[in-house]
Amino acid sequence: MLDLALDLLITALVIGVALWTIRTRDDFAAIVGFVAYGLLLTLAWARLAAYDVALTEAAIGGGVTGVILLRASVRLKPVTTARTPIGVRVLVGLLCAVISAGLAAVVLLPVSPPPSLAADVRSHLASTGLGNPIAGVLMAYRALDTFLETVVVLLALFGAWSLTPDRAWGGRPGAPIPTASFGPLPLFGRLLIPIGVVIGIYIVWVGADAPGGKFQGATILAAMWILAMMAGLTEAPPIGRWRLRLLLAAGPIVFVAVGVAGIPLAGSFLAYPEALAKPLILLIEVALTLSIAATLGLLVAGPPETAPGTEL
Amino acid sequence: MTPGLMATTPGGLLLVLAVVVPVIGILALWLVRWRAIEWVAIATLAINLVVSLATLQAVRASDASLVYLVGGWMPPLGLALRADGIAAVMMVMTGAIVAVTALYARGQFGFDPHGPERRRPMVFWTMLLAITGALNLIFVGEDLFNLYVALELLTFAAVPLVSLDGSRDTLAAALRYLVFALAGSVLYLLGVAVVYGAYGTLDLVVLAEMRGADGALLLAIALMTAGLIAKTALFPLHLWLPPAHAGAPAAASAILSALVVKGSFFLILGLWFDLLPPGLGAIGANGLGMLGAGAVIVGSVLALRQERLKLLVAYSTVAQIGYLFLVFPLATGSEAASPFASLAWTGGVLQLLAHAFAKAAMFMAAGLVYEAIGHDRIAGFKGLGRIAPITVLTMTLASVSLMGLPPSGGFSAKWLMLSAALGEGAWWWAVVILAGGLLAAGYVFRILVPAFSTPEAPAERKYPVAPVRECAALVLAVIAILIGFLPLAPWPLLAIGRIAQVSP
Amino acid sequence: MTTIVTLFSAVAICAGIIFFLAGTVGLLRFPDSLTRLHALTKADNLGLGLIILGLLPLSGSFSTALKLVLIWALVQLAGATAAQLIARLARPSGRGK
Amino acid sequence: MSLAPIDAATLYGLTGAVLVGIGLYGIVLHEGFIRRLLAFNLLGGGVFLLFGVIARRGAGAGFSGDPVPQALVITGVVVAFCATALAITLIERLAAEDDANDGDGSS
Repeated sequence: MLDLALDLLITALVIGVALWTIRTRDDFAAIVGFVAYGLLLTLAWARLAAYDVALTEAAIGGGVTGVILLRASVRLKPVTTARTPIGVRVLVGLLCAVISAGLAAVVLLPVSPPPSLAADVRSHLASTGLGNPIAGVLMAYRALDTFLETVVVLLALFGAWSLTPDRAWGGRPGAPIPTASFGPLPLFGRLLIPIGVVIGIYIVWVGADAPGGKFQGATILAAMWILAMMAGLTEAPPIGRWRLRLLLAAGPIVFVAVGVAGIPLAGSFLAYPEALAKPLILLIEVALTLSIAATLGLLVAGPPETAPGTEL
Repeated sequence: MTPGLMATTPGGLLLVLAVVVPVIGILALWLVRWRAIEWVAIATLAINLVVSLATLQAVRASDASLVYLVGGWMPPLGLALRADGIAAVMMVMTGAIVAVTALYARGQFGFDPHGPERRRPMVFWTMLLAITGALNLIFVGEDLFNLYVALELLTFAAVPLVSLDGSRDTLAAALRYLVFALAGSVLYLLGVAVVYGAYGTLDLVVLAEMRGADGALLLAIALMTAGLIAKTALFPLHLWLPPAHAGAPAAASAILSALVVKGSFFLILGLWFDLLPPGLGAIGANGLGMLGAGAVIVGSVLALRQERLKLLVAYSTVAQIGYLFLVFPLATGSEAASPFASLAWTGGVLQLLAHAFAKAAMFMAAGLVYEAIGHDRIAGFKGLGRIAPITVLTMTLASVSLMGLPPSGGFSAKWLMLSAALGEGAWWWAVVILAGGLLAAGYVFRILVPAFSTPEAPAERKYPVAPVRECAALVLAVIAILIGFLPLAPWPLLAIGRIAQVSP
Repeated sequence: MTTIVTLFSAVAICAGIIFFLAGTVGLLRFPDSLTRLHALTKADNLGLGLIILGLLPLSGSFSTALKLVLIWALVQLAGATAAQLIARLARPSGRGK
Repeated sequence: MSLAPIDAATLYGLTGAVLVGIGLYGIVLHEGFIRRLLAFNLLGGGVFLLFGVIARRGAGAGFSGDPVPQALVITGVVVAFCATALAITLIERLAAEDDANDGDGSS
């Protein structure tokens, strides 16, 4: 009963914050609302016993997304827009309500027994050498999804870079939120970054057997890098640098190399020979962690703004 | 589960190559020396073309789908790739158009192998390879979530092409396109969630065997279709397309208009003909057909009113996409043994193919016109035939196909659809097809008449154009015509291995 | 013994919650940024500190307890830094948000 | 097929359904791109929550939830972040361009 009350409270807060985010006239307020929404969703995921997802939501859905939204709020002038006519709003509202009602019906009238692949996942998990079933899904059964996802992440970065002004191509991105590089931030960075890096690596490492994993860990590493850039402890590298590009591509390269090696060694693309499954998966995860951390950090930093060679 | 459907077939590895080769190309592009990037891209696309041709050959030879179980895991736990007849045809179409586009785009975007690295060539070649890989995955993917990843890959690759110029208008067009595409993706993903909740699998073959007439499946297909329609730019969700496609550089416009919008359309085909239980789709199919008819009329009328060639060609895409959606009412309403054996099915696929080649040729020609005379205002086209004869020939051939005059792919497609409509007694679709053809004639003659006229003062060519680029566009236009020489009957290749056919 | 421990935890956690409540009321009612910051940092410091103190006996293992203390320390560090930054931004303009 | 029990999963499922409606409303009606983007992310949160509920109901074989939909959500969250980052970069660039041209006023 107490549990249900807690769930009711969380859901009410989530919906309330969502409504507020949509309704407020102030863009900055909406961004703050959205960050709160991400944190509340993290609680929801924990209540649904999906701890891996809760970590992801906290790190990416609320965390890095929040930072990048704040970057936008710093760089953009606030705009207040006129409201659409009431008739249109009612019409759209009704349409959305119909879709919500349809989904609610699907939620309230579930198939029984509920379909699940949990048993399938369990029965094959041993052959992957992993203890965390989600890592098993991501790295073995649906490894192709994960491989392509890393390509998506990389492509998003190239897409963001494609918006570089022509004269700045090859240059360095600026600090994500430049005004913050004063006062106690550098000290905070020096204290936090070593701890954060340890935590990030830890989360990747335990991901094979317990909640955690490369995306969550890489996000924490990326966050530490972003902090270092904001605090002025380091500069973003020039995007033309070859070593940087190798770092970005290393994850997908290792992934595809192991995948192709699986064709002769284990009979299929992205299959692992059983004896080597765990070390190979760890190898991929390490490479992916580095690449994803670098990619996410650079996505938050944004495209370069100054021409190569003009920075100090 | 039918065991025969669920095992890697000989040649299945080709499907992996179709997805992985472009990805490797992208990674290589960012690591090789700047002066080699064009060669890396062109070599990748050449390999890709060979892979797609080999796939088509393997499907024809075995008269069955190619299947590959990735990692050896059987669906529903694992992911499978599958190429049936139509997928193989789509792969070859993509491979061919992308490869020819690469020849057209070589040396463009200020590429100077001896100068410093530049933004536009890097972005163009990266995104071209990414679009190739994403489309291949869309054609061969069998898992609804895997296809979602492919759709996102396609979006992330297409948006930077729209804003390649970096001008304010193209940025605004890219942003609007991104918003539509993202809204479409999230609706699609919502449908995926509903499917998993009801069936516990996302694999199309497994789903086709389990499907029943339940509300969850209908809701899911409705949501996914709505999302995909936004990405395909079907009327009335077409508003993003003309500025986006017209603002991109010609080589990019060709890819966006000829291929990228077809990816999401291909998925709608799969959902409706493989997943929707037969008999349930009649109302929805007619609804899609009506939207298609609206697109044909509205798109053509707007194309008639454009002053600039590229915008005209972009609005023509809106109209030509409309024809594709006439397949839904016509193929579901047919008396043939299966929708895949119907005249309308073949007609629809031919329309897709013919439009892809003709439209790519048309956009490339538009780019060449711009380079020849320094603008693309239709009013200033007088005497164009004198200074750019090959380009005007290209535009003429492509126009023949777009209008649907014989002999051309466009004619065959429209003829088959017309026959299907009349055979089913659905004369109203026939009226739409004919009206669309007349309107198309109207807008292409607006271009061709001045181009063939003799000006008072002899026009002059402003910039020279490499003949290989003119020929690239011409080749695509010729292929659009050649498609018209396929027999005017259901094409057996397009029925090979359809999921709904093999799993009753 | 266990009753006393439980009682201690309950009291500490409740006290923590009261500090959070007070901090939130302060955030909503205080007139400008600096006083609001004051309210918030108090809640962070003492509220979270008391809650973690209350949780320590319930944590069951040394490593979990260590993690809890680490969380508290990190929040302290982050809170103090953020408060400093906000205060510096708030002072020259002299007005609350 | 019978009515679902009123438990945590159902509650969060209904929340997901409501969030989808709210997000969709925002995407369609907001004019500012940042706000549309926020609405897109709200909607995404709702969709992911629905996956989470499906996972929770599919608990079995010693797992607290079906791992497959959970893995899908992790992939989905990362992809949604990438989309957001790309869109924000585009919005900022467009705004910078408008500033440079002294703003002709359109969105």
